[in-house]
Amino acid sequence: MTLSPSVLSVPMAPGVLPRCAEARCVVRSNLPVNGEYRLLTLDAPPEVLDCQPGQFFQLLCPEPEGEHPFLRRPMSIYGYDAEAGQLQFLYKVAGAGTRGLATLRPGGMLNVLGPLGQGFSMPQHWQDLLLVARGVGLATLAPLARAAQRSGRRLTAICSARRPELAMSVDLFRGYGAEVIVVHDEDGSSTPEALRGLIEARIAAGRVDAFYTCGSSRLLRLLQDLGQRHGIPGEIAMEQQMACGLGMCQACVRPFREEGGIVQRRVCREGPVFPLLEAIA
Amino acid sequence: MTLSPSVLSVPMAPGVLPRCAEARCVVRSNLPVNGEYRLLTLDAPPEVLDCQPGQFFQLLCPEPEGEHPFLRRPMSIYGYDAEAGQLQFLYKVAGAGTRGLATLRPGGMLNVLGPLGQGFSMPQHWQDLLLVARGVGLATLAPLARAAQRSGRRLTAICSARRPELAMSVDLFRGYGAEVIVVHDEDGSSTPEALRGLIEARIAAGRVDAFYTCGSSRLLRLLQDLGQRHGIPGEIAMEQQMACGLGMCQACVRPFREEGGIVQRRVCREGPVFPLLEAIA
Amino acid sequence: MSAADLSVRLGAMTLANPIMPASGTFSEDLADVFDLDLLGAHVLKTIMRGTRAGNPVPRVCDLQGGMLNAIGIPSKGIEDFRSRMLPYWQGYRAPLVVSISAHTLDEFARLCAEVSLPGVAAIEANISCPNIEADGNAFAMRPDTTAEVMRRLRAETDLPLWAKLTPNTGEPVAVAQAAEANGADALVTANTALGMAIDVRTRRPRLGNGMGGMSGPAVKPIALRMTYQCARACTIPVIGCGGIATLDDVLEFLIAGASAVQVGTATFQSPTVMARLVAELGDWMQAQGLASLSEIIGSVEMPEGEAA
Amino acid sequence: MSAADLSVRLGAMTLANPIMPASGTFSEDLADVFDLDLLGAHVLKTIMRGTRAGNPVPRVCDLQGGMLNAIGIPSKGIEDFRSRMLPYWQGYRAPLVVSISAHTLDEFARLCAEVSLPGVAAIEANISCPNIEADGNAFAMRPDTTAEVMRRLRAETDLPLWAKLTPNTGEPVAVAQAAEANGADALVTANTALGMAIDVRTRRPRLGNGMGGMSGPAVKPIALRMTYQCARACTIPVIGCGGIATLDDVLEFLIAGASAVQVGTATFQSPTVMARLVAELGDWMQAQGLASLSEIIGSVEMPEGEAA
Ligand SMILES: Cc1cc2nc3c(=O)[nH]c(=O)nc-3n(C[C@H](O)[C@H](O)[C@H](O)COP(=O)(O)OP(=O)(O)OC[C@H]3O[C@@H](n4cnc5c(N)ncnc54)[C@H](O)[C@@H]3O)c2cc1C
Ligand SMILES: Cc1cc2nc3c(=O)[nH]c(=O)nc-3n(C[C@H](O)[C@H](O)[C@H](O)COP(=O)(O)OP(=O)(O)OC[C@H]3O[C@@H](n4cnc5c(N)ncnc54)[C@H](O)[C@@H]3O)c2cc1C
Ligand SMILES: Cc1cc2nc3c(=O)[nH]c(=O)nc-3n(C[C@H](O)[C@H](O)[C@H](O)COP(=O)(O)O)c2cc1C
Ligand SMILES: Cc1cc2nc3c(=O)[nH]c(=O)nc-3n(C[C@H](O)[C@H](O)[C@H](O)COP(=O)(O)O)c2cc1C
Ligand code: FES
Ligand code: FES
Repeated sequence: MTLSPSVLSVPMAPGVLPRCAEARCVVRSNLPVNGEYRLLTLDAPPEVLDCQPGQFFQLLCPEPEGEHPFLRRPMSIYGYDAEAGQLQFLYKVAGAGTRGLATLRPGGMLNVLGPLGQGFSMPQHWQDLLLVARGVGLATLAPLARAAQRSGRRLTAICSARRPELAMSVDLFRGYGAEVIVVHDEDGSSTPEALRGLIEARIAAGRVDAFYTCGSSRLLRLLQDLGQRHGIPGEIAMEQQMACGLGMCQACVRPFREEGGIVQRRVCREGPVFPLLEAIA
Repeated sequence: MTLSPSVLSVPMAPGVLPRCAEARCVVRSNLPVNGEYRLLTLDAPPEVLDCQPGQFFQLLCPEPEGEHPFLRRPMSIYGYDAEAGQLQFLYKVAGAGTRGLATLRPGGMLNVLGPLGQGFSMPQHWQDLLLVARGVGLATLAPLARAAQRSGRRLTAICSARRPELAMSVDLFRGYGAEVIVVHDEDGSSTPEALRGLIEARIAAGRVDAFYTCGSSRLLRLLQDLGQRHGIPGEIAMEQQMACGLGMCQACVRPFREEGGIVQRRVCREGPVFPLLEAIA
Repeated sequence: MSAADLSVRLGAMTLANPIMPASGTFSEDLADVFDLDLLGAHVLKTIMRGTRAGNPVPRVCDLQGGMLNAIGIPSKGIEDFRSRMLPYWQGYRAPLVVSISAHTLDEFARLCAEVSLPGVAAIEANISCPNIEADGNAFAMRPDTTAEVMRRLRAETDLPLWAKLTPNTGEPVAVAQAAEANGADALVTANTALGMAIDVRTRRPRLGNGMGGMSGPAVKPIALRMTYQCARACTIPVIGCGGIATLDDVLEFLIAGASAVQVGTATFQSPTVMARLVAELGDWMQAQGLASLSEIIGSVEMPEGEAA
Repeated sequence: MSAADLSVRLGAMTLANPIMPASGTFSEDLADVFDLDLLGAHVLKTIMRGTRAGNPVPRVCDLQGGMLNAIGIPSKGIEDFRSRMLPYWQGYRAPLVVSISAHTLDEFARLCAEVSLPGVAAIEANISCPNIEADGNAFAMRPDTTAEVMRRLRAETDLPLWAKLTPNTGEPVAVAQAAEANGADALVTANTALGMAIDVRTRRPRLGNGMGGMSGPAVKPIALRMTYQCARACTIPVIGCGGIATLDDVLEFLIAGASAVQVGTATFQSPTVMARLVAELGDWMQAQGLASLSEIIGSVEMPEGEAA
């Protein structure tokens, strides 16, 4: 029995195009990429492949033995290819849901909902991009790097990690034409102070039009400070516990700075990508 | 990764042998035998293979898509072979639990609890045995027929069905040296009246020491009546909704006739095999 | 789409079909996922008079067979409702049900009057939210407080008034009867069950607010029981709510006595589930040769000794 | 077996470990599955004074993440308890807890006196069974009836007296305080939640009795919430019960404030689960380097604004 990817279709109001869809995808491979991460490659129907870097899917994770993930789990799009009909996620096995994902075997099915949220923007005048990634944030920034290369931007990627074993992300960003700088905790090169010097030197050299980052509060604070001092804009992809992923339930709010004061925004709907300076660490 | 069958071991009180055990079995095969039935063959650890015909296991059924069987499901032992380390169940796909069983693939795991309950007795002076089986009752009587053959009894099996398509059970009982009589609803040969004549003729010929049957109320009433008239004993395997399968919860009671009046007995503990005359249809 | 007649009556209202969203699990964000006019009604997230931030995160956590939430009622207030939400929802054919709540009787009554506007088909009084007061307290936990709040609301509006009840009570029938006696036109059974979950590694509650409301399939048997109890004890229609995800779930509530159902958490697992349920219910009606849902509503056969 | 000290105090009693069975899910039939003296205590199926048949079948049905039961209390009466059960259970070292129930105060009091026998370590008053009275009614649904029954029972026995509470109440804290004020030495939180399930093909309830009690993982968040509420509001120890199946579940209840736990439905899925939990808890204590369970009991860190 060969299964093929399909989409759950439902009637739309006249003239309305579905923003996202629920699709049954077929697992092509689900391979460990190092101790903690796995790369999941799916055959996906075209209806869910019109994606933007920074968007995410909500995955209905299978139940690993003895555990019962109930809600869908948000995962950034690591790769998408409408022509090949492929969708990729890079995930870290953390709890029940991702342990369930790890049980998927080639030929198996996975129900995904997406693409969801607002991706990264890349205005024409942002030509020299500085990506600062740590941990699984790499998954979120990878498609951005690919899009940057395609539109001919200059790319620098600072990859931060606990130990200097980042082969995968280094190769990946190099593959997208980025200059890669590896910093790590063991030699102290990943501290905010160390990074500040490094980045300020590049700013001084006129090499930074915009920052892109995700997750880490320490990195966010550093980049906000640098951005403010030097007038450099940027974007950050953020995370929050979710239920619906569509904007309905208000589970996923975070506070943001706006002119009028602090406002709550939904990570799943207004985000997950937000202007760097509006985010609150 | 090859999995091997294993048993969950726990400390016993000194001198007490475990009556049953919870075991992880490996699926050897799970094949359809006709439209409605499937034969499940498991590699099982020796701790659960000291079985008696008529006993049962409680199976922790996997969840089929969109359904959530929670309680274990009782299944008669269809075959057991301590030397080969094998355990077999013949089941009819009825609801969530058995639909879950149907998803098992060779190499997969199934958690079973057993053997449970009291099996058939076969006193020495019961030499000429008449089995009357209908539907999935066949699964319960099959190991009895095998034991009867091994201890040199004479065996007649009346196989009753809706239509005359019982190839499997006919072959099986013949294989155990039984004379097989097929009756079915389409030609009226399976009505109690038709069976009565057939069985009374054999009784008259001195060919029936004991009856064995299961399930059907109509058959039970007929055999009870014949048993009482002719002083022939017998046993019946009964079913009831279960929770624990061990005698603790009192979910599985049925009423039985005793000298003092009607009593409630637990199908899982005092049964599932009961004296024919005490059962209430 | 099937041609079966799925319409149901809820007092003076008639719905095209009995499937509607549960408050707090639905918003205009679903409009570009499926055609919202397929639904029997639109029930909005509860609003309160003033603006409120809602509860701290995490606001949700998942459970075996369900979830906990302590969203609270983040509210942009009555003005936002009037100026932005109401005009948007008036663009649909499906009747609009506005859910309201408040801390005090006076505020509740005032809000009830304020939302009684053209374009609003009914008001759902959320007298059962466990996420507003400490320890999940709510009006609908007791018959006397239920009577009082419903009397006050009834005085403020001529619109159909629904009372949304809570499973967190030992007296669901007395509460339901108090709501009916004091002017409710329909009952919604029920809101979430008060629950809690702790992360054993941090020893902190898994919700930022400590306790929260449990929803999803895990609460279905409780909500179904309440639906049956209330339908049996009251004459106003009952709307079932709690763990409904499949056609069988819908039928189970209708058979128990519900005239319509609300679908909440299931939409989080599959955002198109309500559209599928409408279609499946139609197909089922045709396959069964039933002309009207009234043939199955309340058709449960209880065992002897139980008043059906 | 690990060497960790798992003992816990329940008022005047000390248990070797905090794991015990829940009433109605345990019997001597488990003795040849594992060594029952591994358990912290033995809690028997509720008995009533006279003989009773129990409820019609089906008495159980399964649910997503749990089950419903309406066993009723089939009882062989007090004589059978004295002559057969008590001598059997006296053969164990683990303390014996006898669960009792009755329809009337007088019968309850009389039974309480009658079971106060040598060899009985404590009496659990099942004032919360939803399967005896119509519509699941029980003493523990209200503080006044709880107070009354506990006062009567207290007068009849010098043994430790546990009150088993129900989640089917809107006033769990008031009920718990009423039990404590009237002589309870410990609380058990909680019995089953009143639920219902309907077979949509037959339109009949899936239990012979109509409604029944829900148990298993689906009710865990409700039981945990009650455990926390009662432990916070009372000074007597609380015994957690509801959906406990794993070591994390045990820890969750202890952290919420339970001094011990009861395991029910999980034993149906795996009859040896309690033996495993005792062993796993010991291993966990050693791995954490904890000397006593008192270090984790009640250690939940509630968010600000919540009284912990
Ligand atoms: C927009 C977005 C994109 C993400 N992209 C990726 C990615 O590409 N790769 C990756 O490995 N992880 C990513 N995450 C984090 C990922 O969602 C969580 O690691 C995952 O949900 C954990 O689920 P679990 O059941 O394995 O762990 P558990 O810890 O058991 O999860 C328990 C609950 O907490 C929630 N949760 C846990 N961690 C997070 C988190 N960091 N953010 C939001 N909710 C969380 C889960 O959804 C679940 O409801 C992303 C999160 C968001 C919000
Ligand atoms: C001692 C015993 C031996 C059995 N042996 C066999 C066998 O060898 N082969 C076989 O095909 N079936 C056998 N059955 C019946 C089998 O247990 C049921 O068909 C099965 O439990 C149905 O589960 P389900 O989830 O597929 O169906 P569902 O109808 O969805 O089951 C719902 C609930 O009803 C219970 N139930 C349904 N039918 C029965 C029944 N007849 N007896 C008891 N409980 C039931 C289930 O256990 C479950 O709790 C036996 C039953 C008993 C009690
Ligand atoms: C995230 C979330 C938010 C909710 N918000 C509200 C609300 O604002 N008002 C209300 O009356 N009910 C609210 N509810 C309760 C639902 O309307 C519904 O009563 C409950 O979830 C049970 O139904 P379900 O199991 O189908 O979700 C909320 C439920 C969830 C899960
Ligand atoms: C089949 C069954 C029978 C029960 N009988 C009783 C009983 O006789 N007395 C009682 O106090 N509780 C009884 N209970 C309730 C349990 O003791 C326990 O409180 C409840 O099941 C919740 O725990 P669990 O989820 O671990 O099962 C019974 C529960 C089940 C499932
Ligand atoms: S997850 Fe529901 S609004 Fe964002
Ligand atoms: S199934 Fe529990 S006593 Fe028989």
